[in-house]
Amino acid sequence: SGSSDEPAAGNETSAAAADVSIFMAPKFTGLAYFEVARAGGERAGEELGIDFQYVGSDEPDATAQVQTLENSITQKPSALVVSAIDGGAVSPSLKKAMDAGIVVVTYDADAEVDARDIFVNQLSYELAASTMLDAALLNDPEGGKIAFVSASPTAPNHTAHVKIMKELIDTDPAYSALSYIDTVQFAGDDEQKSFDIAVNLMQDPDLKFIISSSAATVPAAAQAVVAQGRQGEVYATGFALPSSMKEFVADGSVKAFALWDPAELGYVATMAANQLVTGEITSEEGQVVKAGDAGDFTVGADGELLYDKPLVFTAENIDEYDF
Amino acid sequence: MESVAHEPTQAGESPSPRLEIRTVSKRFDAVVALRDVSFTIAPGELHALIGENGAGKSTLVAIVTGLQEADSGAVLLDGETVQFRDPKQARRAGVAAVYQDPNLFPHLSVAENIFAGEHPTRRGQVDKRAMREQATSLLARLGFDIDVDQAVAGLTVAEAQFVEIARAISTDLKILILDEPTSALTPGEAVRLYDVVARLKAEGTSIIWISHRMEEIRHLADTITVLRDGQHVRTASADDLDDDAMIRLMVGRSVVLTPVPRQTPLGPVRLSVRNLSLDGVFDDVSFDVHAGEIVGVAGLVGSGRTEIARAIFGADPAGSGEIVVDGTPVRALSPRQMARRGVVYLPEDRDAEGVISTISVARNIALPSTAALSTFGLMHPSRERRIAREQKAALSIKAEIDHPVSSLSGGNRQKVALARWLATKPAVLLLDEPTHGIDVGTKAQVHDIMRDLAREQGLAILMISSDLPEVVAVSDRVLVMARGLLVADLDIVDATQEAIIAAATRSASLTGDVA
Amino acid sequence: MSLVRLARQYSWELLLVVLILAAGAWATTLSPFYLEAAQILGSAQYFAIFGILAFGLMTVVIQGEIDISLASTLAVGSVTFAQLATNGFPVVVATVIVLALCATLGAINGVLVAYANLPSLAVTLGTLGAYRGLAYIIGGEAGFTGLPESYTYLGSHLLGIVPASLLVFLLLAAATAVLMAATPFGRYSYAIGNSSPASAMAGVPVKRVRVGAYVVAALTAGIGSLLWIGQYFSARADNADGSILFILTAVVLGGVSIKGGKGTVVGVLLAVLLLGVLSNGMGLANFPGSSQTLILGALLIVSIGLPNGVVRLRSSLSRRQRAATAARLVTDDDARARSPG
Amino acid sequence: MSRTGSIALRVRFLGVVVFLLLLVAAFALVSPQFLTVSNGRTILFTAAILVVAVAGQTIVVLTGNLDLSVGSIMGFTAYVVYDVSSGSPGLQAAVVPLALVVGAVLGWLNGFLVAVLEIPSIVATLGTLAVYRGATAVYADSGQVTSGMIPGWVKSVSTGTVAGIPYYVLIAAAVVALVGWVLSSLPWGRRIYAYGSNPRAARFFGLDPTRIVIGAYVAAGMIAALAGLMLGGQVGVIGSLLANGYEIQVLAAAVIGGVSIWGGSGSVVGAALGAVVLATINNGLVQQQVQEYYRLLIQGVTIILAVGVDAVVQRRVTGINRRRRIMEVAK
Ligand SMILES: Nc1ncnc2c1ncn2[C@@H]1O[C@H](COP(=O)(O)OP(=O)(O)OP(=O)(O)O)[C@@H](O)[C@H]1O
Ligand SMILES: Nc1ncnc2c1ncn2[C@@H]1O[C@H](COP(=O)(O)OP(=O)(O)OP(=O)(O)O)[C@@H](O)[C@H]1O
Ligand SMILES: [Mg+2]
Ligand SMILES: [Mg+2]
Repeated sequence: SGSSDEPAAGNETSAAAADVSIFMAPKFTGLAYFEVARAGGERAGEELGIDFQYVGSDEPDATAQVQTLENSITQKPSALVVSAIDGGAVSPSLKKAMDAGIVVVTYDADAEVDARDIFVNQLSYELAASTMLDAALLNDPEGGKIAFVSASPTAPNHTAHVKIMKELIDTDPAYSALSYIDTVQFAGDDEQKSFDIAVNLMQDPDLKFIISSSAATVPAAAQAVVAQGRQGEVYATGFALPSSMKEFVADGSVKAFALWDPAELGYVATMAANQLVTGEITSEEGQVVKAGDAGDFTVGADGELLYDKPLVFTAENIDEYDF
Repeated sequence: MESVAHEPTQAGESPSPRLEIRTVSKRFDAVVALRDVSFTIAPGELHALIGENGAGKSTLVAIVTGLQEADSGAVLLDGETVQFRDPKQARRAGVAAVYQDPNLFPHLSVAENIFAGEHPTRRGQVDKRAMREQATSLLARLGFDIDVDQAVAGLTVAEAQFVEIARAISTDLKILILDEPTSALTPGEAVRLYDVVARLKAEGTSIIWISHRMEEIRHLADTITVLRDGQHVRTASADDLDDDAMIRLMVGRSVVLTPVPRQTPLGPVRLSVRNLSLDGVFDDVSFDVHAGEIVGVAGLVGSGRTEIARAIFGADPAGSGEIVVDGTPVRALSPRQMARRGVVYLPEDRDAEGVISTISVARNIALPSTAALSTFGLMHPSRERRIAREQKAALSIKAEIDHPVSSLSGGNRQKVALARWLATKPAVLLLDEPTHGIDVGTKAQVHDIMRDLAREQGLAILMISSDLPEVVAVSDRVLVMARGLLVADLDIVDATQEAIIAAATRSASLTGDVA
Repeated sequence: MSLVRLARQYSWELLLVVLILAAGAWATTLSPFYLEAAQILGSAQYFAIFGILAFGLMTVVIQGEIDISLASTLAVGSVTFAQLATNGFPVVVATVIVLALCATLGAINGVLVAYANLPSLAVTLGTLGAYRGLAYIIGGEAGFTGLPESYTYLGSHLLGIVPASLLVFLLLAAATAVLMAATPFGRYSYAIGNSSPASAMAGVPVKRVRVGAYVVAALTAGIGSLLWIGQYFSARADNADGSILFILTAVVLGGVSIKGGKGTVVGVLLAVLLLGVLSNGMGLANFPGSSQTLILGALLIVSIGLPNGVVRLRSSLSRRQRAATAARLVTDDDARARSPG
Repeated sequence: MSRTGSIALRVRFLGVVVFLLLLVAAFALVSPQFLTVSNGRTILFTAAILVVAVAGQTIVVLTGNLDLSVGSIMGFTAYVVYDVSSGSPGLQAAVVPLALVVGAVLGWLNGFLVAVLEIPSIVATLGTLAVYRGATAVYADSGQVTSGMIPGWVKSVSTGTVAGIPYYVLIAAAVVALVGWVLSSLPWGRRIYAYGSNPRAARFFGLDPTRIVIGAYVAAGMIAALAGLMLGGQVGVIGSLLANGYEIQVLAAAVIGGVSIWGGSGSVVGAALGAVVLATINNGLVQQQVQEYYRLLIQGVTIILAVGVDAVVQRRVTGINRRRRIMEVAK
């Protein structure tokens, strides 16, 4: 992308690791998922001996994130690692950062393509969709009717996931046992709303699965299943932190759900940012990011780096994870 | 703190006073409300407390009942110093007051208003039955039969006043203080209150009675104390003071309401009201007011006088009927439109509706003229202030025009309320109790202003007043209303106080025929 | 003498100036990046939109009412503007349509409050949701990005180092100041805020003026939405969701009485600056978001509560003192009251 | 001998009931499974926590004030109490008293700001909304309380039923009954109504405004804390944003339930029905598979309709009142 020749300008001063500073900005602070990713970023920072800062507002609001970014740009860090709460709204600020010679890496949720150097994508939308459907079938191989719950109509990844899941069910014979309710409900990453929506959805006697890409929604929906005494009849699944789901897996009300390792995602994103800063790589297709024990990753088209390590959690493996 | 001493009391002179006010002083910033006031009240005595507006009467009530604290001095009840924390504590000690402004809870029932703060309880719960029964019997004692379960919001001012009185007499009393209790009552209702007071007196309760009504004081009082500018002027037996003496003591000069015969003939009809009706409020009211004429409207409180004025002014939805101003029929849609046609109204409740108390005198005076004072959407502050200064001079308002109206005395606030309308050069003035709660000195001034407006400037004035001497002294003609009907139209030569009362009450007993 | 009175009349504004200076000094010590004109101006533009809405909300609050639906109105404006842009409307036409639409939404609030006599908090609680829903219906789920340059001019243009949005903000501050201080609308607004029945009795067109305030407020939201598009190059139905709390904070901190009748544009302007300086400084020092929330909340409480607290404390102290020495001092007090002064 | 005051209240209250019935009828027409016992239970179940929260809010609103910090109190209490108690079985048994203490303290601070420092309640609780939320986040330090940290008995209460009725519904009913009884039958409750009806008159009656207002906020804080515990137990995972923005729902329920924003009138049962109305709308729309943003629209319009009906009823009542008076005099 546009800034491929710019890191050179910023690089002259960043020969020593101590001069490198990387700011990580989640969508907003206080959400467990991002805190786990932060831990990964911090680990990378320590390994590299660089300055790592975690910045953000506790308001789930695009304007708040823009102010965070603007304040960050003023401090001229070497790189920004950002999960965009609103890809459109934060892109002007990210472009401004790139113009100022700051490396921009997005993770978890992308901004516009020309507003960042690299997007570390946890999971391609296709893989995310099929992983969630697979997890659903692990809960009950006989299939059944699905209700989708997203965070908001404006969350691009959630919207894409749902769209692809619908397509897969419609076209892929592997998922022919599944059907879905066309209307998507929105719970705004809010536990209480998720719970209420799940309870109301369960009034449909044919409902088998509640699937959500929101890590706040899945445990609340699982709790709703328990509250309604519908264990074994309805399953809440999708993406969630294992720590929030252990109970349900233990009592069998959820048999499988998915995620990736957010800590490692944060780690990889921070590593990629550092290597862009030091000039080891550019954002060109084919470049390889060496992310320590997480492995090597190749930059794809449009600066997209696919992390693509889905984890499916079941009773067998859930105790191996501590996030 | 509280006194528990009980001694046998008898009406008349008693060596040991029931209540003693001893060198009480109270100051509000620069204003000295009370200065070294001392006097005593004997058991079973009706003690009238009089003085001009702002003399400090209500402040004294507030201090005695624990609403405010004196800066210095002491209050002694049965010989012991008392300093009540709040009115509730005062009531427990046998001192209760009906304050000047009504203080009730509009959403709550009559019964609850009487007992709020001191509900009868049974096993910790409010005993609603007992409350209802006691409330009913208290009101019955006052000769009032209203449903104690209804919300106070629906009551008339007079009814509300009786609820307050019922509340005050709901405990065994040593002293009952009534601060202008009859200002909102009709003569008939006032008489009922006189009876109650007489009965309480006979039971040994001392009464402090505050009023601006001379005839009432002459009729009731055993002893009279006069305050002036926060200072005690004199305490004397009622027999020793005649009206003139009282007024002289209050204002330092003698003021009498005397009619001023008109010199000029009446002009053409400026306001003509035909068959005005509002369902359930007033019915088929017709009258004319000429240029240069002051028409008094008398009647019992609640007879619909204020409602008619408000309907003409467009403040309340009008019913059916016709209003003609200077020959042009108009529909009273809103105060704004009526004001534009030259009909203006000075409301009964001056502080709630007559002025905007937190903004300055100048802006208050200019408010109805705002549109005229602006060009291309911008105000002209200099013209605004000029108008204010003109009116201040014309009505001799004692205040800086930049000060908020809230810092003015009652009489001056009333003048500001009037000044705003005069600045718009109106044709018809509707005045609702224009001198309510105003002291005699200012009252006479207001009367002079009214005469001047009518006779010199040709305004048509409709004056609603419950003060019969005033009605008789100021009006050229008197309309009498009773329960929504116009029952008499008396020329001033026939309009004696007796004739007016007769008209107002006679028709009240004939209501069956009409309804 | 008149200086003292002026100082007393504008004591709140003076306090805010002092607070701003203090906050600026604090920000300077917090971060080496703070004290730089371009930085300060650049960060200020992100308060411009909410500042503008604060002026609008102020006109409503001075009349003793409230409008918590403003942020939703802004969202309707931004998605409509973007929708029109996508459909190739000329920017001028689109601007007029957006402002007209926002004014209509404001008028609906105003009519419900003024003519139907409904409590404004409840009405705008309703339209807060209803207008947000409308924004989704107009803007669709995903929203808009990549808007043509002509549409983003107002929010993104720089005049030297001064962002155009900041100029719009100052311009609107001046316009609102004139509106409130020197027009019949302003005179009427303060009167209504003090007492609407008394204003009606004085021939003030209360209902129309009320509706006017809601329209003015909604227009500021409309202008805010035009700036929004320029600043964020995108429009979504959830734009500015939840920001009404911040806007209300600015209005209240600016010395506008929530009960109506009191408040100045200068006060609100200063409050916006204060909030801007504080969050800019804390942001540059990478304070965690939750601490910032905590500090701004505490600032609101302390600045509004402290003056009352001091008065309460002083009066209770003096009362206690008086009570303790009452008996002995009766005569002394009298002497003092008598002495000329 | 008509009793206009109580009639007014009853009519207002009936307004909510009628509205709820209309709503139910409308949904029942379009959806066969709406009008079932199990769905009715579901609606009550999803309403339960809001019912509890709005019961507390009602007390404050009756005094003519507001508590915007209700969601923050819920979140703070749920997070802190469950987090603190997670280690110790003794504390786990005592989460309710613990929460009540926390709620009382937070509510007291609100009351102190409003009654003693005389900050308008909307401003004061706007401030504490931020402060309590910020404090939760600072305390949580990016962590979360997971299902395993919540006492088992709480979880079983949150899911349990007796005779087919969820415990939560019973708790909500008990809270409403208790608050309703306190407000209508205890002197303290009557003082709340009196104060809210005319705060200026209160001191003439020896009612101490400070104590009344602080008392109302303390009670509301304690009830909010209980609602927070219930919510935490229900959703199982508690982050620092739990119940963020809940104040809007609570206010909406109170307004729909006919509690006058300006104080002095309204009932806790009405407010609870307001919460049920909201739950019914959510339930019906989710089942009808109506898109989320129509829900915003419909809820908004409902609120306006509710206050509209309220205003009309009230005007009617005062109209009748006035005429009756005149007629009585004429008789
Ligand atoms: N709370 C207050 N703050 C400031 N000044 C006050 C206050 N209360 C009374 N005053 C002033 O104290 C003086 C005495 O007022 P007070 O109400 O006792 O008079 P009053 O004799 O009852 O008059 P009126 O006949 O009008 O009722 C007046 O100058 C009044 O303006
Ligand atoms: N609430 C108040 N705060 C401060 N000053 C007040 C207040 N009320 C009245 N005053 C002042 O107290 C003074 C005395 O009031 P008072 O009622 O005695 O006036 P007045 O000259 O008798 O007027 P009028 O006879 O026309 O009513 C006035 O100067 C008035 O401005
Ligand atoms: Mg006087
Ligand atoms: Mg008085």
